[in-house]
Amino acid sequence: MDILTLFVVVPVLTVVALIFTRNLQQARLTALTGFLIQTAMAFHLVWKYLAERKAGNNDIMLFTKDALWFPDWNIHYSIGVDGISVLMIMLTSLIVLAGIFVSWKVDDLPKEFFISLIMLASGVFGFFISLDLFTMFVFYEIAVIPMYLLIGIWGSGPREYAAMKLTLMLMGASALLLVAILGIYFHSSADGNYTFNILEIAQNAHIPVEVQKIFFPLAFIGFGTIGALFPFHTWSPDGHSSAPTAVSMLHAGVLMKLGGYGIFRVAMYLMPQGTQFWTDFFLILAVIGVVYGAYAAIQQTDLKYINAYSSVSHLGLVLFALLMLNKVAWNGAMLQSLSHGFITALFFALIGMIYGRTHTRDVRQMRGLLKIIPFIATAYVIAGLANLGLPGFSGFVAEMNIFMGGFLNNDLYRKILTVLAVSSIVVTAVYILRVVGMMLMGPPKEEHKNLPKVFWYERTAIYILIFFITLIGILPFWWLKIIEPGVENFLKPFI
Amino acid sequence: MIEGVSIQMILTFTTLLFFIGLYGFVTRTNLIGMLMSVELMLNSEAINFVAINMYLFPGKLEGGMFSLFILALAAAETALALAIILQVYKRTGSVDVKEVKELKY
Amino acid sequence: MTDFGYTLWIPLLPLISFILLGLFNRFFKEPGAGYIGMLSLGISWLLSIYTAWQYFFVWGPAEGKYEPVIPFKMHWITFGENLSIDMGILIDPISVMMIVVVTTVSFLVHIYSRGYMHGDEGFARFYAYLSLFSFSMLSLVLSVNLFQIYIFWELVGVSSFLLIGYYFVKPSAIAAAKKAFIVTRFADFFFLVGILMIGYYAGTLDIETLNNLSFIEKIITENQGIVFMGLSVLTWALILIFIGGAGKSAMFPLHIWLPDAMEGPTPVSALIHAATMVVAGVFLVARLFPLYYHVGDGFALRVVGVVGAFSALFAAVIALTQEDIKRVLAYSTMSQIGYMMMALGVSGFEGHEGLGYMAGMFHLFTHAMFKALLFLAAGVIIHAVHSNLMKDMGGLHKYLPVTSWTFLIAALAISGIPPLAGFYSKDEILHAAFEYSTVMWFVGFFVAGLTAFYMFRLYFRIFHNKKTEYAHPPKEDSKFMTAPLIILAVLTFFVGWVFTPFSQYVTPTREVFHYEIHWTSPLVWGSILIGLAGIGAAYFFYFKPTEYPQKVASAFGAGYKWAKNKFYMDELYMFVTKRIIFDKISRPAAWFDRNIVDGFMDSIGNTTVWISEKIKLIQSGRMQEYAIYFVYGVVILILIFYYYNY
Amino acid sequence: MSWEQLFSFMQNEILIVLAILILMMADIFTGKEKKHYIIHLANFLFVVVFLAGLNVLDKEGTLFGGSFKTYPLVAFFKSTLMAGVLLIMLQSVTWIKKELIPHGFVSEFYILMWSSLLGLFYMISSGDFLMFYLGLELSAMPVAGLAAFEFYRRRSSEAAIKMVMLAAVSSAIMLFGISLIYATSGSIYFDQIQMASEVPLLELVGFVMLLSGIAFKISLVPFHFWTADVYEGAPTVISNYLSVISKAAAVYILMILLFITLRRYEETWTVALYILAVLTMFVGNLFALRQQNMKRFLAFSSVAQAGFILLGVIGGNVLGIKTVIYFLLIYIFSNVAAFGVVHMIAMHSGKENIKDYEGLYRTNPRLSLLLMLALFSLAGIPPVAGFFGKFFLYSTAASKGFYILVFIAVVNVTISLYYYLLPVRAAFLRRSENPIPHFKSDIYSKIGFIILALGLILIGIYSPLYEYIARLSEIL
Repeated sequence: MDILTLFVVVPVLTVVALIFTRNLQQARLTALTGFLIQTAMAFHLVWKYLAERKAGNNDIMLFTKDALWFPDWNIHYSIGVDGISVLMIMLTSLIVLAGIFVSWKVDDLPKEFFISLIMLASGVFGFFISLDLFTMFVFYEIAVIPMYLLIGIWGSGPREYAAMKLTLMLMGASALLLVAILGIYFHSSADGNYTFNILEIAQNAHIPVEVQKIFFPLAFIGFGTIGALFPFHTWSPDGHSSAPTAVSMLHAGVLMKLGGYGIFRVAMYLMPQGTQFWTDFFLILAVIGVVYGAYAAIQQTDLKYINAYSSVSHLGLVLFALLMLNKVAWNGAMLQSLSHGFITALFFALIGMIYGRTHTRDVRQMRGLLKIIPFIATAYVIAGLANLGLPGFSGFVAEMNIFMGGFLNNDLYRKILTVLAVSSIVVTAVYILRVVGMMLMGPPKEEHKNLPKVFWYERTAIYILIFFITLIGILPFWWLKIIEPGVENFLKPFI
Repeated sequence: MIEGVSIQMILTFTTLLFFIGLYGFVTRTNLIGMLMSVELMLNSEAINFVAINMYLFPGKLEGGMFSLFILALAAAETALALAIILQVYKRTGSVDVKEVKELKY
Repeated sequence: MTDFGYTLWIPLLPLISFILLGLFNRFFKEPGAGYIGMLSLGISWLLSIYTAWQYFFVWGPAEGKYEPVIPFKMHWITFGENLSIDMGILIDPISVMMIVVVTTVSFLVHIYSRGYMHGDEGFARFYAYLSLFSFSMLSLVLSVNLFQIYIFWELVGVSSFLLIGYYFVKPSAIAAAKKAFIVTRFADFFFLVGILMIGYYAGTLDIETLNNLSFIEKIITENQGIVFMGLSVLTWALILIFIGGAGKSAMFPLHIWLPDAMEGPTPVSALIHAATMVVAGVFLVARLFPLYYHVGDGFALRVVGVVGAFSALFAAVIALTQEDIKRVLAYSTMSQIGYMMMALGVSGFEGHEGLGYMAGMFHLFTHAMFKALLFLAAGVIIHAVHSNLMKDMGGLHKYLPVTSWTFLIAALAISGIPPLAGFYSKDEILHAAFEYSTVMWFVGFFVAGLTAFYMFRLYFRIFHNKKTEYAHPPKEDSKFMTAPLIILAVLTFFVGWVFTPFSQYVTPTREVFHYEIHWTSPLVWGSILIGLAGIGAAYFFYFKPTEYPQKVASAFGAGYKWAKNKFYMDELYMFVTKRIIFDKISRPAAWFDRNIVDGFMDSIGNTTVWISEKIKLIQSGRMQEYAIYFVYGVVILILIFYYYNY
Repeated sequence: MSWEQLFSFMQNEILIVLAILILMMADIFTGKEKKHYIIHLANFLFVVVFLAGLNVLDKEGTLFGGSFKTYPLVAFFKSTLMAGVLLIMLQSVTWIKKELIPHGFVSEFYILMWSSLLGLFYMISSGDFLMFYLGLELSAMPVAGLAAFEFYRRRSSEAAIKMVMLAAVSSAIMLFGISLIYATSGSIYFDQIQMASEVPLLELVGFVMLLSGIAFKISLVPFHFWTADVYEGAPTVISNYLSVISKAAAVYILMILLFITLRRYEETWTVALYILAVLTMFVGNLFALRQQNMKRFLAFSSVAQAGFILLGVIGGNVLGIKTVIYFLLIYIFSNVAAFGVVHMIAMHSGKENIKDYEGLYRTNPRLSLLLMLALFSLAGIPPVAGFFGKFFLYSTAASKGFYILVFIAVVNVTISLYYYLLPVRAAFLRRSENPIPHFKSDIYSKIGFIILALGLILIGIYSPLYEYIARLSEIL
């Protein structure tokens, strides 16, 4: 079996193994084993990818594999990766791994929890390796649905409402996406030999401009909704706040990246003229998302809401960068996807740990946690600093690429929007420091004096995430080297 | 072929019969009355088929055969419907159509 | 040619110390952590001194000009052909001067903290932060790339945040830390936009390229047409960059964080908020001085000068009225930095015209010494008295003799009394200002007087004035604390005339020129006299407890009240942030999101359910109605068919 | 027409009749206490019929001068329907044991159901309107009888009377339409009607009436009103049968009529189907939205599903046929599974409301999982089969350029997802003070459920099945 298919097969096997587990202990060990293998495979993939590129392989996609699935519709199981997907796969493995550590103590239906979590992950993996629109869509939806159960069963607060809202909004968006995919498919070639294969469609470049103008916004909004595009982001605050920790991590960390990734891979690559026609409009939405998300975050009192809005703001930057249509900005978008993945996963992990101890997520109810649980609190400060774009952490390099990319456009319109987007860094500082000041600093509360210290599995999760946040922050050029060929290839239709 | 009666007249008649049946179906309150109305409609079609066969396509048999089958099925239908009406009567104590609206919305 | 490769270790050593102390925080107990910090900074300091000696004396100016050296440089992020973020080390006169300043003060502060922070539970953490700051600050001043400056700019900002909020249990410290970070972050936003503009319009961020005269010429002509409000984009970019610098250097109106930053431990105030980080803005302008001078006929530079002069005056006036000794020093710092900015603003470029620049840099150098000294002395006092307020002090001269004497030296220096350090630099600034415009000179002159007055107000009220009864007799109990005071006092005493003329080392063009103080000039005498006058007035008012201060204060009435309340700047900011940003933007945004955007999404669902509820009556359960609908359906279909076929 | 032809072309029908006869005989010779042996016998017989049916998949030919046609596609479809009936029969064992045996009848159930199936077979194999009409009536009347099977319950009688009366009116209206078509074309054979060239108004009226008659069976809006009432009142097994088997057959014949006989009106019926599809989807979904009773809920869901099916029909060619048949296959599995779970729960606990399902997963995990799979399949969520079926339906509509229709459909999928998640929510997310207690299904149901679960997962992913249908569908 080829190394990419394994990314779908191993989770499925893990799920099968999980079915036979009897208790929490077995379930988590099985899940952990499965994902350790998965993570090892992810690193192996990165390594092989680098080796392949070094050997002079300049294909758009590497390790491609193609099997006819539904000949009648020319649907293939077609897979392949470039640097971007490789990194996304790595991100996913690491976050799920961290998520498994964080959910070490799921007491209710542990087996089912891990099964859903890993199902979700396999959907995400499948999405990242797919080159065929149909397969991609299938995996996308596979990734969305376990979410309902994960939030609904193991969530907190108005979990049923949140789960329902999230599912419906995402499925509604995928409805748009579906129409767009069909639109692309039925215009994909001149001779009636329609195809779902992304590379072939792009090569044919046959979709008429008028058609692109119609279907680009559908695809953009379809993917944009999961990428928290304003005003279709409202599922995310409710969804994140109700979801259990590992799910928030995975969702904000990985699933929301599907949006930007999909826009990059599908909407823009296949419909370049449509992109150019609509980019001005969607830029406004993206910038509104960036600024408005940040401002809305200032007022929140629930930690998860703060981070949900922060995600709206930061993922707005991804969309913003993608719409800038140049290499620097796109590099930034990809880095931001990675960086936000790690940072926000770290955030949600920490929030989960804090919530598990204090049983509240209201920042006004907590004080002086730095004194009581110094490790977690310090990690929270680090996450906060990374989130507000402090150099040395991943957020900074990503944002700087995005801002610079945005500014490198010739027209004033984009420059002004860039400046507006840059202004969000100040607001980000405000809401991050507000939380740090209110919750972590100050004299500790009496009733919180005896909270348990950090456990080893929590510590492991935190270390994994922080390590990668700093790694990206300190060695951006290494990561950019992996990202760049992909970006360049996908930028070709625009040059 | 009946002398002095054109196909139009017959069709007009059967159409009238059909709509009378339909009207009866929606206005009767008695289940058996409704059943009779349905029979009326079916009969109008039976006449229809025979007449069309006779007047328009005299060389063929289909219409006539069709009407025979219609009659047979109408009988079967009536039997079944009556049996069920009987059951309704047993359960509700009446054959009024207003009694059978428990399942709704 | 000398190999400056070892200079890489100057910032790296503190970094190593930070990583050690940060990651393995738990394993380091009190003295160990301190010694690691001291050791790394000590080596850095030696290396810096060695570098300076190598650069200025061994290597020396070639044909009257110092050549820059770039011993190390790498592309960190590449944006385009010439446009990239580089990490590297640029050795040139001002960076060498800066590393000397930074390592010296930092090293002394590391030593001092060993005594000051004695017994604090976060001892290792404190040293970790100090190391982080030293690393960032050193990297900042050694930057080869404008973006590198920005990167370390942010890092010094965050170290400042961490150190101000070091006593994180204290609400006022938290508030001050947040304020410092957010205000500087706000300024950094402009800085970043400025960098982006430079990046786009100049096409490179490399400092050496940017300061190249022919390159400047080229970009000016290239971007001539792009004008906004009568100023070219490059001018705007420089103004934006200066706003960034102003934020960090606490220039009006972005100064409000600095006084509050005094909530941090006093060694921190000495290091960050007096000697090094706050002058980063000055350094930034100096770094890009050729650009500032040439672009747009120096308009941006004029802005720098005016803002500097105003801030100097503004802060001096406030300093007159403050009661908290650290706040007096903070306002004094702000005032002195304003001075430096003014010096840069009035400076020319070639040869002797570069006097202002040279003077500004010199003042930065000397100011670092005496202001650090003042703060460290203040630290001793606070340590001894356990209070920041002057009303709790008085007559400390006999309890804290070393402190008293060193404080006096520093006070004299800042007042511009020869032959102490401050005199030379201040005099040169006034000289340059006079050549530029009389108004500027007068502001500087007046501020010099005010400075002398408030410094000696401070000195007299702390060490003389009334005899206060102390619960515990104050004493200087740690050698670690007094030793740095003495060293700094010595430095304060000597650096002035040792390094005069400073134009041998630092000039805008890196070409040395000779400058001498004209002892006969009325300007020199004027500045000495105004200093003495200030000291005299302070003696008159404060040497003994008198009624005069009260009377004068009431005579100024509203003016005094305004100055005492810092001209209500804090309240204004509070109004803007709380009333406008929080209440008028953020809250509506959050409300809008929950109710309008989300409400709309919810209402889609609710409407569907509502419709579903409304149409349920159709399914009435009456089969006759069903038949009627059936017929309707047939009729409508027939109509549709009819319409489409006929 | 030789005997061999008769036996091979009509093998399914003849075997069913034989099976019916055998069952009748057996019923006579079994005593009242041994009635449950009939169950085994019936299941055995039907399995035999089903397996034998697989043997004649490749036969092609006509009987009775074109009245009866068989070809691989229809043979396959018959097997599909038989598979569906078999699955329903497996589920019905519990019901028969619990409700029918005490009242002394067993074989009647099988006989009536098979007769109805026989009617459907004749209907889909028909080559003329007479055979079509006979098949239709033969399929409808036994079901009305079945609906009244729980004669001791008032609702069962109500369902039956509604069904029989409305079916009678509908077939009367349809018949009137057929007579008009006969009047204008002079033939009742599908092939010959197709030849006629001009389009008189009368024929259009006739056609609409015909269409509405079939629409009644498929339960398209506004001809669907009987659906929910009958499904709710009738025994669950019968609702199940009505919702899948009889609906699927009606869809099949609708396609044959539209694509072959009424090809001339393609533009017109496209518009009509467009409108019907939109109405059906919306009305079905909006009504399903607030249902509390699971059976009624599934009834409206199956109304909505009919709307989706029209998306494929509107494709109007080979593409339409293959996607629709593929979807029908999946739909049979999904709906039979959903009804099966509802049925099983109703049998063991007497509870039918969504609220009663709260906490179901914790007591009956496997049943809940099957319910979830079935509902997700109905909603069209991968990797369950329903997604593939629906996706191809959309593609078919999109291939004709009906993007807006596809859009409306996917919006409706979102609405439908909401209500499909309600039972899932009850079963998985909620906990209850007194959940439905754990119970064990009998062996027949278990086999049925396992087949259903496997089918739901595999039919979609296993593409050769689709390719097989596609190959068979090249009949146009």
